Amino acid sequence: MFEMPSGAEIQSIISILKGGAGYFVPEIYLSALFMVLILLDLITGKKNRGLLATATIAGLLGSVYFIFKQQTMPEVQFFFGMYALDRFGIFFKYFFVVSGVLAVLTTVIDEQLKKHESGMGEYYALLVAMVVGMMMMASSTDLLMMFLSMELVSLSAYALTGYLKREPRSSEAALKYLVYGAVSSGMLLYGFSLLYGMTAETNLTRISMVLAAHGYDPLAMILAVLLIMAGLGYKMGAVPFHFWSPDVYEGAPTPVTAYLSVASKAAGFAMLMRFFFVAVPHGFDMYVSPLHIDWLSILILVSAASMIYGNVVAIWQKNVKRLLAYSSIAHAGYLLLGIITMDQLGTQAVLVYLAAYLLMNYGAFYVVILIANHTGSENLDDYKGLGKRMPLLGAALTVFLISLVGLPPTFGFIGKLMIFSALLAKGSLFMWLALIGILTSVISLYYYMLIPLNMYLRESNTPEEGVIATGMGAKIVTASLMILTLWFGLFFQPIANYARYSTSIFGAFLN
Amino acid sequence: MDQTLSGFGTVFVFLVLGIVFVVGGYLTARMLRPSRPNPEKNSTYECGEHAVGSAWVKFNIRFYVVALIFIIFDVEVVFLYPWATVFKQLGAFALVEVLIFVGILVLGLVYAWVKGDLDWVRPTPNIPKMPEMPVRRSGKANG
Amino acid sequence: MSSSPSLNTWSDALSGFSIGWFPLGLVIVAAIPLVFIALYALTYGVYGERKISAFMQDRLGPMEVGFWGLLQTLADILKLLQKEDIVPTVADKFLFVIGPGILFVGSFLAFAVLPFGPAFIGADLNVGLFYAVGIVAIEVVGILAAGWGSNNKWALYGAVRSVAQIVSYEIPASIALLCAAMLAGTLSMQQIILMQAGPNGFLHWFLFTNPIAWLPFLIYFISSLAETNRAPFDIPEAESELVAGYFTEYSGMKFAVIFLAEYGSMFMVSAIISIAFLGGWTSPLPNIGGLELNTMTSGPVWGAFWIIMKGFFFIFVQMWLRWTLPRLRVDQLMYLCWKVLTPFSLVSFVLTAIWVINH
Amino acid sequence: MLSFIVFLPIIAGLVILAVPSSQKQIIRIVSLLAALGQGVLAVLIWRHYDPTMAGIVAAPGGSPVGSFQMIERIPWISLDLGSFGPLNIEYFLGVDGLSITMVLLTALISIIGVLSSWPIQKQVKGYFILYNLLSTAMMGCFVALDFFLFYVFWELMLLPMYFLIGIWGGPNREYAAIKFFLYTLFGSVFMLLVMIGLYFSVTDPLTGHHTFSLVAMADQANYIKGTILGPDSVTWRYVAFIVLFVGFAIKVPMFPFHTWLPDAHVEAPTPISVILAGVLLKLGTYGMMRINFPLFPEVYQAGLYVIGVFGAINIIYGAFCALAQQDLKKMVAYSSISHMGYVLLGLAAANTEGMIGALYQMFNHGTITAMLFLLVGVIYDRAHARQIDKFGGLATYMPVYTGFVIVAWFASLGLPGLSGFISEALVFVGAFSAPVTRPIAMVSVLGIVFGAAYLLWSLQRMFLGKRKPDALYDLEVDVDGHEHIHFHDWKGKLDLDARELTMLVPLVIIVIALGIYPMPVMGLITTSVNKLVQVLTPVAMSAVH
Amino acid sequence: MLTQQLLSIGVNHFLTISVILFGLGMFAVMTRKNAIVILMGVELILNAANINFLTFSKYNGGMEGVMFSLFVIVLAAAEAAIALAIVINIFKTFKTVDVSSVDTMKE
Repeated sequence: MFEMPSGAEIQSIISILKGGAGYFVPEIYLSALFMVLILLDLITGKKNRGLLATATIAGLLGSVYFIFKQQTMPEVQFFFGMYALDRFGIFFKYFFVVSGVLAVLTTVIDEQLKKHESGMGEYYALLVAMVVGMMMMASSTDLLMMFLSMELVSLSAYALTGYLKREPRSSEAALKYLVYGAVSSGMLLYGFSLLYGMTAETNLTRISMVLAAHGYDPLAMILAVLLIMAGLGYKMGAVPFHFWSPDVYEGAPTPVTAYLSVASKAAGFAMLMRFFFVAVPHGFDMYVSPLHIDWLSILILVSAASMIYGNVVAIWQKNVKRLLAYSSIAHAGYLLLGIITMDQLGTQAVLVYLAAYLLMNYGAFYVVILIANHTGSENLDDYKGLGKRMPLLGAALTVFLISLVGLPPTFGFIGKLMIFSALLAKGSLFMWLALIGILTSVISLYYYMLIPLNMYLRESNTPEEGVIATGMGAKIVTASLMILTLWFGLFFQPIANYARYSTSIFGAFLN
Repeated sequence: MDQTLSGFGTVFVFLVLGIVFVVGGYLTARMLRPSRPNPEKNSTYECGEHAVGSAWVKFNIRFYVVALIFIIFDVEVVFLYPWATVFKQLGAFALVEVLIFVGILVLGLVYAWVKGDLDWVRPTPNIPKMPEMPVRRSGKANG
Repeated sequence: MSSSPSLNTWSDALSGFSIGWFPLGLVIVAAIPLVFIALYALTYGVYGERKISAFMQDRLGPMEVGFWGLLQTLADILKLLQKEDIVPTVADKFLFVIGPGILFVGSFLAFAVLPFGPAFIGADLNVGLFYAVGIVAIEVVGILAAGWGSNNKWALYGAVRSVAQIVSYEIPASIALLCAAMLAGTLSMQQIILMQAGPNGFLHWFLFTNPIAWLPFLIYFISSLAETNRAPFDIPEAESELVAGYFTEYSGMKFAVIFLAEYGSMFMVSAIISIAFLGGWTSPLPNIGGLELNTMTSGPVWGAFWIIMKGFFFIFVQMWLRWTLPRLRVDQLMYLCWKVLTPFSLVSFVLTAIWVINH
Repeated sequence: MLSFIVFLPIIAGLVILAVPSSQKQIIRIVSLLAALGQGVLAVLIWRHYDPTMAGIVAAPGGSPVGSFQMIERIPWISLDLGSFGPLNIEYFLGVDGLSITMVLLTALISIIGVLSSWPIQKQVKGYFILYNLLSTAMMGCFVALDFFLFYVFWELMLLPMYFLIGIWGGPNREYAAIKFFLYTLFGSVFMLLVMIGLYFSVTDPLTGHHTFSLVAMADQANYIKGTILGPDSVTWRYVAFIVLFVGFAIKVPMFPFHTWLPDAHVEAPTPISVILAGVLLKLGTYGMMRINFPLFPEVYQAGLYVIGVFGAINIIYGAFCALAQQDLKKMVAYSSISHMGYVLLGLAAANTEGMIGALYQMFNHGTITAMLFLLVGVIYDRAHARQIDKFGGLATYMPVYTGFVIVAWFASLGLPGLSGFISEALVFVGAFSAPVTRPIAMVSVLGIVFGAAYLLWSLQRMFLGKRKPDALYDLEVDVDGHEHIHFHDWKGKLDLDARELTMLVPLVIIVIALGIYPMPVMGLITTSVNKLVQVLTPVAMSAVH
Repeated sequence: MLTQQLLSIGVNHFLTISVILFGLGMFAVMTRKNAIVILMGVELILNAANINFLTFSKYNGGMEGVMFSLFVIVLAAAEAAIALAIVINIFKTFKTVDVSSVDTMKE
């Protein structure tokens, strides 16, 4: 069907690949780490948890060096334009490495995983695989690469979700995650195929060039975008693609829940931004002609629905993990607000918000795990009277929750501030969206505060008293997360500036 | 392009002919053979006894594990075939690439090996209960 | 495609022949292997197996019908045609009926790429080897359909065992064939054979041109035994425990179809192994100085002779092994596949790759 | 200096964090020292304050910080926002006439609050950390001149307050705390949107960049046409004003948004009630005067009548409700609503008298209500109940206490010679002299009558006459024939003890002194209020445009 | 002859098949309760996309579509492997693969 490429062509292909490999070092390094971890697990046998965790953290931190070196490299698209090395990607690389490290830290303290009978080698390896996959999601500039990286993340995530094989909830979560994930990735793929059919290109930049040059069929376009949105929305956990998230977040091992809710979501957003900003034509013409529906209106609807649904349904939750799951749907809504603005300020706001979400959500889950270690459950009722018994953890959890609400002086507030600034900078166009955001924030306060309410304001059902001991390491991690959340709430300049620097690659594509 | 398509056109003819042969055989046999069914004759064969329970028994979980490992390996091997035809032109770089690729595969195999997923009989109590079937004497060759 | 002009002349000429829209030539091209299967299965397959096994056990085998029982198989065919076709009441009728069909069609489709000599091949696909490996796997579906459709414990167990065995051994088998493909640098059957053709006869065969090929050759041969459920890998139809495996419930013509398919596959794998490692239709005889044995024994008809003979040789070995080796247990079977053959096939793959790069 | 007064409590909080929780006395003393330090600093600020400088807004062409005093202005955050210029947030503190009184009041109430917290035994460490955090936030709100900073302090108040009510409160504290939290947050989140909107609408005339500076925002000349809250965006300016007003009104609390207050007060422990009534409510009206009105003067002018009506409703409705209360503390809480109504009325008058009256009333209400709650706390400590009906004849047995009660009650109802009188009188003078509020003022006078009614009635029921048959204390007659009363669980001194006197005496002195000679406070605020009124009048606005 | 007939099949034919496959897949996904059947529906969807890719690749030129479909096949296999593992585990725990009855966590 196709001609075999000639020797010269092959040589040029190989030289391109060789050239690109130099820009791909962090990913290669982490893939090697993945294999090293598996080998390490196989070699060391059963009693290797500490070693594995240490190796994972050390390995992940080692990758920072390579990412750092990339900062001075020229920004290029390599591997035939499939992959990009740019600031945007580097920002997310740092982000995912940090989230990976935090995931290991949360894993180490989790009692549920400690009791897990089989080894943890796969666990850490899959964790690293997810980091690689998410890095690639953030840096892919080609439909194929996007799909592959997304599947890498998804497949690892399925396995991680069902990691507690003996735990019915974990298996159930994995099944649900899998079923919804498979369907949505199928839809995403079908959308990609339509887009490919319209443009005969898979590179994002070239797709946009073709679309700009030749125009497109609006019906096919809207169909493709809808299908792609389904896939991305699933990763982001936005309404109406959220069905999986409460069950999965509740059932999965808590460190995995935290990881999914932060990192996987962020990867979805990174991909969404790259895809929609670069590939698909956009603009504000829908306000010129109301009949012209484009992806922006879809995003607006999704965002509003996510904020409302996530926050409202969270009110009735009795399980803290589930509560955080619903709240994470809401946060996806807030994040989408920043994308809707379609400008650099909005994008910057999204990155800042993600960074904030990383700290505060991880912090919250960290404390939830520590509490679950003691009480053996994540039910709100079991939080009664804990505030007195774990003073540091209680205070830290309160700070994280306040940050999730978006109250000063926390990092979460800065995230919301930037998002709303971006919205209002557009004038009164998105005022109603901002209003929804603000009103749902008030709702979120109610359910978030249920946790401190139970911890501090209610008396424990059990007669136990006295301070519950937590390990020194756990205390240090909690305290540093708390301090960082507060610190960046007051001095967010470096992160916000870095976020701005990272978003500048979209300059030409945004209006 | 034409040639390939005509090649597969021939394959299509093979397919049709194969089906025709089978169907023809069936039809011929139907014309020739007697048909005197009775309930005893039409019952499921179980060594001359009345069949106990249904054939829907649980299989050894190993079968599924084998299926899983097979899927992975098989698809990866598929990738090697196109490579095999051109790798002489591609040279050492492609060889190294493929060695990495195969290395990952081998790692997977080693992993499954060490974790005991290649052992048909595992020490863990994973042997399924088969209430419909009489207990096997030979516990090892389970399947 | 760069097939040399002398190749496939007969089959190309035939396939160009059609009456109106009806591609009669193509049908003839397809019919030839069909007839071949039928004939070979009847003669060499059934009769041969019985005779060979009889001789190995120092007895005579069928002797009554015809000279030395030569007409015995014909009588069997007539018997099968007339036999009542029993479909168990509890069976899934559709699967039960279609199972043998899939089996046979899968086996038969593989013959489409089998070169019966330099001038005749059904379809000289550029992915022929790959196609053959792939299409044979369709049998798995047929086996599963037959076993499942019978709704019989023996049948279902036989089917599941058989499927597990076939898919497992497909890994080392395909990696082993990969080595041949690497040596040849092509997947086209005819091209692979051409790479092994030459005046020195068997010295050009892959098995003898390099020091590694014996390893994939052995691996593929062992795997092919398992893929066709031949002894010592015949636990799917181990008569002492599973009656007859997945075809326990079959009788009459359906049984005959299954048998045809089985013998078809047996020949197919034997042919593939001879194509991949033993030069296919090329003559084994070398030109020794002025005595041009090779040139004399080459040509379309000689080609057909050689490839069929090579095939028959391996079938003979298969039958021989049946009476030589005891049956493997399931765990031994899997052990052999995953812990011996697969690692060694990977080793041979790497060695072959290195060898090819250096030559 | 302002930074010190703001952050002194938080430093104390950090010190307390390091003290083991068993050392309760040390914790208390550290807090007291911080509060006293605040007091000293407040006095220093007061002494350094030049009452002739107005503040409120920067003079056109003048210094960008206006005539504010004790300015501390450091760039805090500077972000590049591309086409929107840099995002500049400043750490910008300063005082003028509006805030100096509030700073003094806050410092005073903080000291009293610490003293009144002395008996608290439950989780002392946590309590004082939160208390100090609250103290910082309150003080910060009053001196912040950057909207962003103000907002941070404003929200920072919520959490400590929530826990202080929720953990150390009465039986129904959970409900009260949540209600307080939700109400106030509901008010303040919209402030965030307005704040952002204002940011994009205002530029600093000096740098040309957008700014959060309240001083720059107060000058209508700095608004850009075509922005979301620019001078031509009438609708959004109205919306923004209303949203801000509601946000502050919830804190005041103004009539339809007041329902959190009685709950919060009833459940809160005494010191928190004191802080809540003494300082937090003032933040609402202070916010209106500092932010809401100067930033949207034309909307303010258009809404005077509405504000006045709400003020009147507050006065009368609060008084009515107070009249109906059985619970002494609830009565005092409703009296607060009523008294804050006077502030609103004064603000609605939009003239110097009314404004001065309002500001003065804020200060006076702070001191008087603090006293009221302290006194309620005293009786609650002894009897563990506050039902007005359950007492009677207390004057006989607790004469000193009754004396203080009488002073406080009379100050609250505005008896001449006590500070409440002067501020209420000024408010009414202002309201009567403004044509818009005149009819409202006429109605509002009724509030004074009702106020007298509930205060005097409660006085009579609790303190005069004889012990009720179902009273909460036992009557004992000793050998000499003297009658003594005895509360069931109370081991301490029956009448006021030294600590309580330490808290009450200064307040009484202030109340009486300011009732006779109001100039120390009046003098501080007059210049600023004049300037404020000038900024708010239509003439000034037209001059600007 | 036959080849010409085969060649007269145009892009629309392929797309129609792909749409039908996609529809069948979605139908299976939405109406079926059995996890395995749902996953088979997903395979249909993936294959529908594959047909699209190959069709577009053939008619628009370029190799991207072919490459894409190759990788999709691999991923489908990987996904199937993981899916099977999870479903087996589900069956061990819940004794069913009915998605709607595997629902221990409430809203």
